[in-house]
Amino acid sequence: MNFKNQHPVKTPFLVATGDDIVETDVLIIGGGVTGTGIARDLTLRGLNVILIEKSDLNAGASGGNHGLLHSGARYVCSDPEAAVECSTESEILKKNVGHCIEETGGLFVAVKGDKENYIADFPDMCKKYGIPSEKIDPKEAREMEPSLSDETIAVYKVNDASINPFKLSIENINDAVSRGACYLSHTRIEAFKIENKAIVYARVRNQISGKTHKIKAKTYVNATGAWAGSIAAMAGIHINMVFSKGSLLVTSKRITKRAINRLRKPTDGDILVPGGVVSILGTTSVRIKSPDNIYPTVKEVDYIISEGEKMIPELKTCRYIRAYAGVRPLVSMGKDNDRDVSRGFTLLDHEKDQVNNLITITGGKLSTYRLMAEKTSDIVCKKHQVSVECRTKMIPLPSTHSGEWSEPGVLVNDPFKPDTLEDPFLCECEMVPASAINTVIDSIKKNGGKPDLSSIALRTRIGKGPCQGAFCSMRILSHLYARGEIMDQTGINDLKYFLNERWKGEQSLLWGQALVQSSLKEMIHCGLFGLELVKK
Amino acid sequence: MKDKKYITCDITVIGAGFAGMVAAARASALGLKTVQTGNSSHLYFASGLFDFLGVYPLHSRTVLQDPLTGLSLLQKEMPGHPYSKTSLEAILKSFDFLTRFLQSAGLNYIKPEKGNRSVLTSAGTFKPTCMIPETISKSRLLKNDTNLLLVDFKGLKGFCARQIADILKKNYPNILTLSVEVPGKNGDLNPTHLATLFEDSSFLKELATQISPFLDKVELMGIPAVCGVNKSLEALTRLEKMTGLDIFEIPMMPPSIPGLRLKNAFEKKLAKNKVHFLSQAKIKPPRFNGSEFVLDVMNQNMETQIRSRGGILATGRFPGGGLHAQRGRIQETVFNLPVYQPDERSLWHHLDFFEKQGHLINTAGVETDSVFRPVDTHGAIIYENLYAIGTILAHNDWVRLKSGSGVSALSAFTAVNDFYKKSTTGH
Amino acid sequence: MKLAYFPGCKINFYLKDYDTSFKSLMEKLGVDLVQLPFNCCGYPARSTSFEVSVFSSIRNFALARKYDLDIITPCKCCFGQLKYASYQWHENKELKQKMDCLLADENLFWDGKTKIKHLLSFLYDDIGVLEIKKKINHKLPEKKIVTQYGCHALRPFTITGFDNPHAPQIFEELINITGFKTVEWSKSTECCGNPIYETNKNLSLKILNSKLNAALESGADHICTACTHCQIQYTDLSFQNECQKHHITPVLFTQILGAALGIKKEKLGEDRLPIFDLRVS
Amino acid sequence: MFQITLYTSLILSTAGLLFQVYRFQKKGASGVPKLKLSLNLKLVLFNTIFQSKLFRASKTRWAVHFLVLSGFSYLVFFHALDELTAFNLFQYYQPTLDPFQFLRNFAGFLVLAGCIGFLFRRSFNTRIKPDNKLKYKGIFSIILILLVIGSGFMLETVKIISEPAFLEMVEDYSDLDEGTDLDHLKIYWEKNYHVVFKETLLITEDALEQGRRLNNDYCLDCHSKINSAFVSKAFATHLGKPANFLNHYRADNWLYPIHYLLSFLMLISLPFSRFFHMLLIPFASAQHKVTNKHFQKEAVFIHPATFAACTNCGICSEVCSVYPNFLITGNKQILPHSKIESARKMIFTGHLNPEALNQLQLGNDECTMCNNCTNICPSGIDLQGLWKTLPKTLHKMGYPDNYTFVKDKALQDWGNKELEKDRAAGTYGLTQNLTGRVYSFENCVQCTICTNVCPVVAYSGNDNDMTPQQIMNLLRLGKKQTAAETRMVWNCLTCYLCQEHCPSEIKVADIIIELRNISNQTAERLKIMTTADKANTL
Repeated sequence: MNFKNQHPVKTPFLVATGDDIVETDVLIIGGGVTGTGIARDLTLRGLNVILIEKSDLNAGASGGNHGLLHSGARYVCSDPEAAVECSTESEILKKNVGHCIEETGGLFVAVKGDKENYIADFPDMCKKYGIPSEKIDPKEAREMEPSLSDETIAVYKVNDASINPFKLSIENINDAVSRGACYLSHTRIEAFKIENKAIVYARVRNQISGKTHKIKAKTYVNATGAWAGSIAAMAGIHINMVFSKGSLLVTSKRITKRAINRLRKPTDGDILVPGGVVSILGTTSVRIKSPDNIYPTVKEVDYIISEGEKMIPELKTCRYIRAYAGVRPLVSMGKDNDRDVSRGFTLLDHEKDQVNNLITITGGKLSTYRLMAEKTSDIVCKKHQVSVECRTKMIPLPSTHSGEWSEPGVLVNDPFKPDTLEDPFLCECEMVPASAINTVIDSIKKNGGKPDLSSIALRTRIGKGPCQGAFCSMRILSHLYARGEIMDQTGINDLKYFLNERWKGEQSLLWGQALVQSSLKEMIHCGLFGLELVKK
Repeated sequence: MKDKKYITCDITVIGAGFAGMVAAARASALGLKTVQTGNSSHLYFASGLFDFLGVYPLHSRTVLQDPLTGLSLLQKEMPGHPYSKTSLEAILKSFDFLTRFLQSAGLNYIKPEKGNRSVLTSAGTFKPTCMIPETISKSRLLKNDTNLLLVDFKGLKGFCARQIADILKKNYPNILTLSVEVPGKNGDLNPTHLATLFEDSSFLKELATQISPFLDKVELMGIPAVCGVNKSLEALTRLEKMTGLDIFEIPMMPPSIPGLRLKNAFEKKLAKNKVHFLSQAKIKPPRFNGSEFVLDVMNQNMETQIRSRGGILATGRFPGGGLHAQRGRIQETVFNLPVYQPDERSLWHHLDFFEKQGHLINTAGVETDSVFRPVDTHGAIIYENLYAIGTILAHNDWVRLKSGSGVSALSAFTAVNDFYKKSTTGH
Repeated sequence: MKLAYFPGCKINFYLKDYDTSFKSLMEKLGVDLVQLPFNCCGYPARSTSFEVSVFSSIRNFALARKYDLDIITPCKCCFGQLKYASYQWHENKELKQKMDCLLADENLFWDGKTKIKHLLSFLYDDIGVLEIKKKINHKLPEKKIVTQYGCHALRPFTITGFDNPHAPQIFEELINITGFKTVEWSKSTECCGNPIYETNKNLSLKILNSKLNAALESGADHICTACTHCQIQYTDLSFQNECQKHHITPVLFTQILGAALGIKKEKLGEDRLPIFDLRVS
Repeated sequence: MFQITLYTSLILSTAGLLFQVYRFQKKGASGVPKLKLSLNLKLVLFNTIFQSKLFRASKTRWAVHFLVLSGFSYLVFFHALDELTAFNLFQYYQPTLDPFQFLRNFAGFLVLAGCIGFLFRRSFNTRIKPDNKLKYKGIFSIILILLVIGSGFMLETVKIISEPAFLEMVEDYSDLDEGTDLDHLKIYWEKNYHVVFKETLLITEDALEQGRRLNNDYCLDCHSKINSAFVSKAFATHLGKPANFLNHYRADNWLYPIHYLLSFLMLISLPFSRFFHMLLIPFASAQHKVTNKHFQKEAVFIHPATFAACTNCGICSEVCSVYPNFLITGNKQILPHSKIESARKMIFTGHLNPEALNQLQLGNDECTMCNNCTNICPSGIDLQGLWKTLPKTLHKMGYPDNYTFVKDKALQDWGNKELEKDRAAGTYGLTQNLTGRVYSFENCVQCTICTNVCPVVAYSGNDNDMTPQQIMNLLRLGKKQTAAETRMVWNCLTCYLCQEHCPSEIKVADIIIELRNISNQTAERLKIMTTADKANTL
């Protein structure tokens, strides 16, 4: 493949061995959209940055959301402040990270039985907060989106868009790395060394090699989202975190052209966002105790579908590919209903908590990730006495090819004729060719990561199609072995881990054709290969 | 008015998977006039290995060295399991029949021996099984210190010699690997196309010359299971002669060539035995008029009506379409028979894909009496001459127990025999 | 028995022998063939327009219906297409309505009652192998022969209902009664390559070659066809070298059976195998 | 005067013929390898004299042709060229003697009847509704024949009634002077030969008897009974009053040059009008038809002169195998009689409107080479040979077939947003719409069995790009146009192995065929778009 826009990627300046102390300006903890956004923001301002992530990019809420770039209309009634933030941010993002965004437009749809006064207030509220909306005749709306229910009673058009959070993080970190940042995946904070109201260094451990080393930074940014509380606790600070699980379903095809919101007070199962060739239906809000090991349950799935089908009847019968869940990290203000807690972000400078060089950023929304990064970086710069203005507002985020494969059906946008002959598709569902896998492998290795099924899956569409890894997992594993990327028996466990991760996303919605597909998967991987018998 | 066609026969086999094929084979061998419907392509998913019982109890997560020890325990603990309905003798008889039938169709299988065999798979794991094609049989020669050469083919996705070697390195340190480029084929190489090449003598010669420089000290060779389609053993023997080595095949993921060989063997032999095969035919819900089944076949362009005294349901599970799962319930698709199943969907699957007990949904299916006639919840026979065989049977998580082919062969054999006995004694 | 003869477009220009021998064979078997002003079966138009292809077929059916005749064709392609069209006509109401209107413009109508038979299925189902066997008075020499089934008759089975699409038998049974011996080969149900002869000759040739190789491996002397297109493919001048290279001669089923039934050689067409003249009785 | 016009028209006609021959030769030599085709003498003979092929094709047409041809041949031979033929053959020959007088009238009558038959038939539509342009094609020649014959009959009529002519003849061939004898003769001629005299003559039995005697003496040698000139006589007896007027102005004298000038006009127009087919049909029939073997050797040469023999009769289109295609698509260029017209224009004038060329290419692509048109063509033209050679010519001119077009077209042009937008539109009529409905392909379980059984994938090597199940995936990913453009879609043998094997029973082959429809139709739309641009710039 001939790739355009190839960026020279610098080799990381850090070679982490033994107990060496590595020094840097800022250590960012957490590789979600906020963390990678801060990394890019700070490197643009000329600071040295290391970003560590305990697993890999977008492992938390950044990877477990709709991918909806809110116009703000959803929050006009419940949280006007957030609404305005969303509105201005989405305009900036559309300008600067256009390649991660599809400007789908959005509809707010009310069906029979929805509260009349909410519908009546909606246009005025939008006007009041400067969020563009336009009333549309339900008939006309059904022509625009034929799958809308025939019980639709009111429709408003807004400027929603869909955003690919994976591509966003990959591109942000790629850009940061090209400006001298260092990204360490699978690296977990073990402890902070605190002296004189400040963190001296952080001891971190590489999850794969098991080695530890120390990172000494002037400032530490805790951008770990749902895990912000536990990181802060390491520095002896208590943050009262509340975790709210949201589950989402992915359909096998794109049902609507636009993002569809239910025109009512935000609650469960009322958004359907198109993402490439699929649509994503969500969400729920369930209070949970820990942000680890979350997955959608059968009950949640059924509930989301029963809510969603009121707006779009097709959701009852269509095929679902997978379900996933994300955790909204909310800083508790003592309210009972999670939906009432502000979706605005929380930025804490822990100077007040006697730790001068730790900042925590959590909460917020995907739509406002840039603003969160900007505000956080502002504090960091103030601490460093750097007086450079934030530049992410102006400088567009470059698009690199290793980020491209996170989008569905990329290959087929390019003239593929001359290439496909000698470049077999390793993932047939999403048509990811061997050359793309190789590109991604190289990119992972350059960032010091280990190319395995999960890390490749994070950066490409493999395993995300209807077969959910049944065929591509084995093909890519063989490919990795053939290239010598794996040289021991860890491949089997890697395969099992990958399949299990995929499984968590499908087990709650296996019926009809999806069950056929998963049965086939079990026949191959358990029936023939007997993977369930392989012990770690 | 569509063309209307009437067929009268002794027995109709609904389904052309492994169980359906065995049933049709048995029925035609007994001289019954047989009609078969279904889609034989599902045999592409068959590994070509005939399992008996590989793992029991499931939570032990260990391979049974001898299936008989597992069997006696299973028969005691799981009275609903198909194996518990019959004796060991019947199982062995059905395997014996199968071997002979396939032999007559030109496909050689090695008869069961005491204890399970373990067959190397393309994932680098060993699969416990009972009967294997002769082309795979030499994997038994693999000992811990064997100098084994593994060959893979560039472009054959999902099979990598290095992968198997790396995974087995600990126990089998002397594995060498070789990657062969197939002349004229760059890019994707599909198993069937490669397998067809193996029947070409010039290709074999070319392959042998490519391999020969690497054969120093090599004692045994493993190749992916793509060695020929119709004359696999012949091709393998020719290659063995050319290289002077013992060679065995390594089964890989579907589309599986050993499965294709089974499909071809069954189809050809059954056609010769005058089994009337209606490919991909859809059946309307059948009627039973007291003495015979009336099956209206929707054959798109013509309406065929089959009248048969007996019916054999071998439609398989979800992939075969025998069972269909709606969001909350599992149904049997042809006769709408009662399906034994977990109470609600949240019990269908575990959160862990590799859960040691297996997923509960895999025990769902049709419950039967001792000759595999479906019964209702009270244990009463639903139709006198209707049998359900193969993977559709309840209480048999065949994927985890590694009991698929055994149960299929046994149930098919038993059901047809029972029908035959009844129809000849005039019962 | 009276049947409407649907020769198909190619037979007259490309394969006159097939036409001649088919007619003689039918005469011998006591079948009256009626020639109607049929048009193209519609198969070539499958590539460009679904509607055109179906209409072409339906128009032929309507013509045959006018004379209350069933159709017989020696071409597998035409057979498949006519079957396919009748299926679509039955299934697709909108299509049926449109076809009816178009037919009405020409004072034609079709009620779906016309049946379409291929030469082989007609011999096998309507006349019967035993019946034909009785009439055979010239046993042919025991030459080894492989059969070329022809895709469009065989598949999709649910539409054509011709024979078991994976392991067909009727062709073999019909040949074996003549004295010729059929041998098994792996490619009897595979395509001959003719459909892409015009657009991708290279690939068409490769496919033909692979078939000939397989036939050679099976030890056959001849390839037998019962389809205009398949025979054209094997006898095509630019491909003929390939057949000669493999020492395999393509023969028409009608000529074989005709010779076995004792039809005079002049009535079997100009291009015959010499073995037909050396009948072993 | 007569001589001058005769020779002028002869020269003009010959020059015209020579010009046509030159034109054919020039067009014929345009680099096509010539193939020796032996002469088909039998066909020439039968088809020229008896019009055997026309007889087979259409009895009514044959009848009118035969009437005109036989009558006219007689007239040319024994009437126009009587000085060369009749006078030499028959010593007693006189145009006014029977049987010549009768035969002339009879022949003229045949031609008249034939011509009226022509016009009559044309006013009714045949099965192939010809465009009005075709309806009036060659009408000039028919009118001209009618005029020539009509003027001939008129000439004869005015001669019959002419008093001055009678008097001249009396002067030349008798010794009668003014007087009773002459009056008797006049009475006899008025009664029996229908001459119209200015003065009124008293008719008595005796006078008639006298006249009859005189007639026997002087006239009977040269003038048979006028009854045999049945057409002219009918005119003459029903002429009434204008007769005197015509006699006064000597209509017989001035109608004569009109008659021969019209005849000369026919002669001149011979190489340029419909009359020419009389010469070209023997030429076209003379050539043996191209056979299958010639095609396979790729050595085909159709002499351009043979296309000119086409008379646009449309009989070929009536038997055309792909006539139903025309009924649905409406592209007239599917039909052979339209195709040959366009091909003729293209070859002889060298330029044809791009849109017309495009239509011609598209129409010709539908031809199934059934040879029906060649078989039936009354002119004996090797139509099939022409259809077979046409694509090459068109390709050279920049009008490739759809397959080549798709293969050579850059993807960017193909993925034209306009097209992507209205991909549902622009298909001819109904489809199964398998590619537009997700449920027809979403059940794919990615098992690749379809790919594994596909002979195209097996043997194509580098000739193919996507595999069947990748096409299904392209559709699922919403890339219908891209899928339609893959080589797989065009290489597909439509052998249905994939569909028969699919465990999910997806209609793989039907989907691929539908994609090929889309591809074909997109190609056609693209071609029409680009040719419309070309036409505008011209």
